[in-house]
Amino acid sequence: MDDSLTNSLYVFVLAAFLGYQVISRVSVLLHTPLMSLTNAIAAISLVGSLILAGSAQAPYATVMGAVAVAASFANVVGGFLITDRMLKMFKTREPAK
Amino acid sequence: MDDSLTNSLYVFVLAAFLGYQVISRVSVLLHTPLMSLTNAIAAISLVGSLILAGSAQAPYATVMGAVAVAASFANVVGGFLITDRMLKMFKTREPAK
Amino acid sequence: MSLLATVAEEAVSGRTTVENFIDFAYLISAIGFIMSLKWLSHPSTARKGVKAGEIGMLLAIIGTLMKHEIVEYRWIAIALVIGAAGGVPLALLMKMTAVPQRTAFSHALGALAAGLVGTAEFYLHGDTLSKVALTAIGFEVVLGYLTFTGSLMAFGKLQGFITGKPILYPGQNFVNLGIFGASVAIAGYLVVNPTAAHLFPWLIALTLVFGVFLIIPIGGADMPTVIALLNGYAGLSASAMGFALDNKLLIIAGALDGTSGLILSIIMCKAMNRSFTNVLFGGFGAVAQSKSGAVEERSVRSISPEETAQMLENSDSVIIIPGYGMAVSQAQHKVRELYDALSKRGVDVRFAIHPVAGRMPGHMNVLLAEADIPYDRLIDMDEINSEFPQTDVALVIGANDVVNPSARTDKTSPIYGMPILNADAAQTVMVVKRGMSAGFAGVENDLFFMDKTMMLFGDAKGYIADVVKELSGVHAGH
Amino acid sequence: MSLLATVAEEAVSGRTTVENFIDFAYLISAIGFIMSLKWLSHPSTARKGVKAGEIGMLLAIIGTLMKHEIVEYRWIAIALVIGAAGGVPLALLMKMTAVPQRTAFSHALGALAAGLVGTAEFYLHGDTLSKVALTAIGFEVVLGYLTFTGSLMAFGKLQGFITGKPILYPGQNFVNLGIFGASVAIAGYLVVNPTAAHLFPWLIALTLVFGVFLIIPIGGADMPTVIALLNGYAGLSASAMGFALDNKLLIIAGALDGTSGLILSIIMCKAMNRSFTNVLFGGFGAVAQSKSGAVEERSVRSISPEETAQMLENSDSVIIIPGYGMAVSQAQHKVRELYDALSKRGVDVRFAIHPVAGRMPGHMNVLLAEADIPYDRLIDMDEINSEFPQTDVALVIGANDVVNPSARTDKTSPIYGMPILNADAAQTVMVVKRGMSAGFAGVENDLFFMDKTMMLFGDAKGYIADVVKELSGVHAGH
Ligand SMILES: NC(=O)c1ccc[n+]([C@@H]2O[C@H](COP(=O)([O-])OP(=O)(O)OC[C@H]3O[C@@H](n4cnc5c(N)ncnc54)[C@H](OP(=O)(O)O)[C@@H]3O)[C@@H](O)[C@H]2O)c1
Ligand SMILES: NC(=O)c1ccc[n+]([C@@H]2O[C@H](COP(=O)([O-])OP(=O)(O)OC[C@H]3O[C@@H](n4cnc5c(N)ncnc54)[C@H](OP(=O)(O)O)[C@@H]3O)[C@@H](O)[C@H]2O)c1
Repeated sequence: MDDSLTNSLYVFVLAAFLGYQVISRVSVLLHTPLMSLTNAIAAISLVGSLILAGSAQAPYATVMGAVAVAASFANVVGGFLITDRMLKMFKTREPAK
Repeated sequence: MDDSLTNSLYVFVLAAFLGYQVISRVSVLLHTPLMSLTNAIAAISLVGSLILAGSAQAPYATVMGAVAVAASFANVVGGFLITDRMLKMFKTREPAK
Repeated sequence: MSLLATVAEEAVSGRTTVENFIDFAYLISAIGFIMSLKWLSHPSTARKGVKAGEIGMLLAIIGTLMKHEIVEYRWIAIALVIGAAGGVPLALLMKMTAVPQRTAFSHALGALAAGLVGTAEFYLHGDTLSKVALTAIGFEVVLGYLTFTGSLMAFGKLQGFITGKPILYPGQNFVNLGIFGASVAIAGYLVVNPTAAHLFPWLIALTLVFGVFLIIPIGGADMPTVIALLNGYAGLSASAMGFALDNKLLIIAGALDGTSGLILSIIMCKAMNRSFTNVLFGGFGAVAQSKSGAVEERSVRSISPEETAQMLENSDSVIIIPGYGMAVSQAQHKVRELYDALSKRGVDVRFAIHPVAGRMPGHMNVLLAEADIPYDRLIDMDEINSEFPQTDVALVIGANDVVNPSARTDKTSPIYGMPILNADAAQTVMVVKRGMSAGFAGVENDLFFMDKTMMLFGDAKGYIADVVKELSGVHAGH
Repeated sequence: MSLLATVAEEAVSGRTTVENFIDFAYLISAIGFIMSLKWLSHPSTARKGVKAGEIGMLLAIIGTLMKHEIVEYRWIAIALVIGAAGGVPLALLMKMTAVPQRTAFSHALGALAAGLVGTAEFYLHGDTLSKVALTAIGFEVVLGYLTFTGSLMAFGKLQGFITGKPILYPGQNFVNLGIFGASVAIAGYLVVNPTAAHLFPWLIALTLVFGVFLIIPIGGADMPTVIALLNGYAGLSASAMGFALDNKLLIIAGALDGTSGLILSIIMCKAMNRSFTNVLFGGFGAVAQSKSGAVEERSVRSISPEETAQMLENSDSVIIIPGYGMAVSQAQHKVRELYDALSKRGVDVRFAIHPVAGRMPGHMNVLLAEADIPYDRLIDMDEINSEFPQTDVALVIGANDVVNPSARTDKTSPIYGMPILNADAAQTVMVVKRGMSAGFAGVENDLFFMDKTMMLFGDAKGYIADVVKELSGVHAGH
């Protein structure tokens, strides 16, 4: 267990607890948007993909990185857009006609 | 901003959010015990006090450390005990007589 | 003061202002994701939540692009364009009923990215990395690749490319466990002996195969639960990437996603009154098709759209119970018209939402919201169940299991113990469905045979359309 | 696998198994504290929460004592014994009504510890520490010492050692701001020039003085809010210690405590419909005493314990509204007897709990729980307010502001906008208090002058005891 592992573990444990607290408060009404939003957030693996694709370490690595960037960026874009599209549908009052 | 500061900031921010989530769920019924429990938890400064009192760096430091240990340990003991004492009083059903 | 200290520090620690900026951007980004999920808790703040998430992601991207490791932007630019070109239509052209498939597909993409990054990292630096980083890469690669093929399988089952029926054979769990054990063993060996790189392709292959085998025995209808679980795995693999790259932002975002997936799948299991193991190894859907044969013998009462319209019109209160059938026939807009027509006549119309009606958590809410039905008319099960006895008509549209009273009474039923909507307590029950076939759980429903129940046979969309026409005075014959 | 990696690592990184154990103990300890607060959210799990916190603290202590820096255990042992000897009686012999004072006193102790550790750290290593660590020590010392004297002042005011009246003089805010500004400036200067150690005593002195001056203008009755805030400061100073020592456990525990204090003081301010600035600079209690002069002229109806007993006995439903007066006269056990006597006669008795009744958040709950009243009989304001119109008797025991209808109607009242218990909506209102003096906010209460209100003059404990005697047939004259 080196120092960086200890730090990472603290961050992970805290984030997991926080996730539990925050997500268990999401009303059932919004569980489908929740799935697509977390899907978009999990596309944070884009960060690792960008570093791989841009660091020119080896041609094969750049290609793998580029594929990873495309795949995770599709999730970022798609995830946020569809979540917003769904949420736009939720309204309290009758829409004016 | 060195690495250890960054790590500490992450931990602090996450813990503060988590604290907010957890504590805002505590029912009004238990706000007084909450105050004494967090009081006991804040006595974690005992950790720093112990290191100071035990590391024999200078006589004045040892004395200050020992005072700090006594002060924060009083809080640890007192805080947990009184919280438990209060909580023991909360009962759902009529006690058998 | 702290800023001063920071600047003073720079000279000493050798960190540049850019690096400090990146650290800062990542921290704000993490806060953005947290706020995003926090605000999603209520419809009134939910869209602000999406904004917070977008800002978080934008900061993460900007911060990363400023890193000094990144020297070559060409491939990144191309890949981003391709990604956007794929992501936009996936979001905007998709029908709302296809949300489960879309989610499965995008988990596959995300997991693939994690797997690829882990693989490249291993080949590039495997021999110099610490054991901790190697362990993290092991988690990342295993979770990534198994989620990749697993999600593709789930996608295939939901989209109908692969049979939705569970495929079962003797010794299946043994085979699966064996494959998984082998891939974990290789991963462990590689951590200790990172120079044995020739084993890495085996690790990838076994894990990919395991992902497929994992999904084969699970019925198509259990896919939503599995998708939530795979969502969790994708998050954990992003977290593992964070451990490997020592990047806190990845750890946090991944952990948030991981817990979300886990919580949702637990909620679904609970609402279906089933255990995790039952979902993962049960082959639940296999029984489904077989049981519904002997049903037709008992008699039911069936009425026409005209009669339905009349009865609805003359009632004071109606509770509509939508289910999977409303989703597949895309009847939500017609239901909206029915709601309008009845409301105009002074009938009090509400919707009873069962947590696992349909095939996704919150499925009915999204569909009805799509049809512009105000969400304060959608009432949760716990709240509305006491209202049925005072209600004139419970109108069940394409729902079945969620109104099956045997869940309350029949201990032998596979859905025994699942909380249900008490439609049977209403004065009159009407059920729109195409025939007498069973629902997801494959069990017969006594509700249909009650004296006060009318069956309204037909496709949900068509039938409701007919009722609406009746109500607006334009008769079908015209 | 991960364990293997860990052991393998050890040889490389030079970390010993003991150090790994300490890291691990600290992590579990942090989890213990989190679970502790999580379990506190409900009475049924709350005591488990205390256990979790104790285990967390025990692990923290064990882990720390194993650190290689600690070479000398004698003084530690002595200090621990003294601490325990002080802490136990402070917890077990204290009356429940003295909880606010106790809390204030223990904040003073905790803050003193933080201040001392920061001070020693500065004198020992100030010249070699990084700017970050120095900044953290600055926060720790300033927050620590100001909380120390501030809490002692709060303790003094609550215990009656110092006048509870706010002490105000012209230019007060200016003076306070000046002192605070000076101490922050010195702290900042020391971060940049840590060799100027001769300034450190000035920092300490100024901060100690600031703590005193901060509390002087605040009325004794506002102390609970201030105590919650000081609780938050104590937590933040522990967090700052964590930044200085690079100890995550301290950061987490401190942050949890810091948010708790902040949240509680915000809740209290909201429930009193006042702002933070109003509490901290308002001198609120100053107005309190002056206004209650002109009251006695209007007439009230007063009845005897006998009549009270009769009326209560003949009613179907009673809601008891306890307030500060019940706390000071320690009447909770007598109230319990009244509850028993009435319940035995078939009267439905409930308790209406206002969030800021008394002088501590949750004050009434603790007192009534102490008297063994089941907590499902204690109903929150929001829930019970709609019940008053159907209630025969609202029995107000030593409460005043929390039932003052002018909070709803009179825009000029200092408590306008504060949510109140609608005692005035009950069929009959009875108010137990000693005389006509005003409550904490110092405003007249129209409730006492309503036609349906009876005043029951007397000390709460004595009066309720008389009523109970009447009810049990043992008349006062015997
Ligand atoms: N929501 C989730 O997250 C989730 C996840 C996994 C599993 N599940 C399970 O899914 C089930 C959901 O219950 P449910 O009541 O919503 O659905 P259900 O029990 O699956 O029943 C759906 C009914 O709709 C009818 N139907 C199908 N197509 C139709 C059409 N075009 N028009 C009219 N009716 C049509 C079917 O009968 P006909 O064929 O006779 O028309 C069927 O009986 C539960 O058992 C739940 O455990 C839910
Ligand atoms: N709970 C908190 O956290 C908190 C914190 C800060 C401030 N506050 C404030 O405190 C107030 C609480 O309201 P409250 O209604 O509980 O109390 P209150 O408004 O302060 O009134 C208490 C009443 O009890 C009577 N009393 C005092 N001693 C008594 C005795 N021995 N026997 C019988 N009656 C006695 C007093 O009248 P007599 O002198 O005529 O007997 C007084 O009118 C609110 O204004 C709130 O904003 C609360």
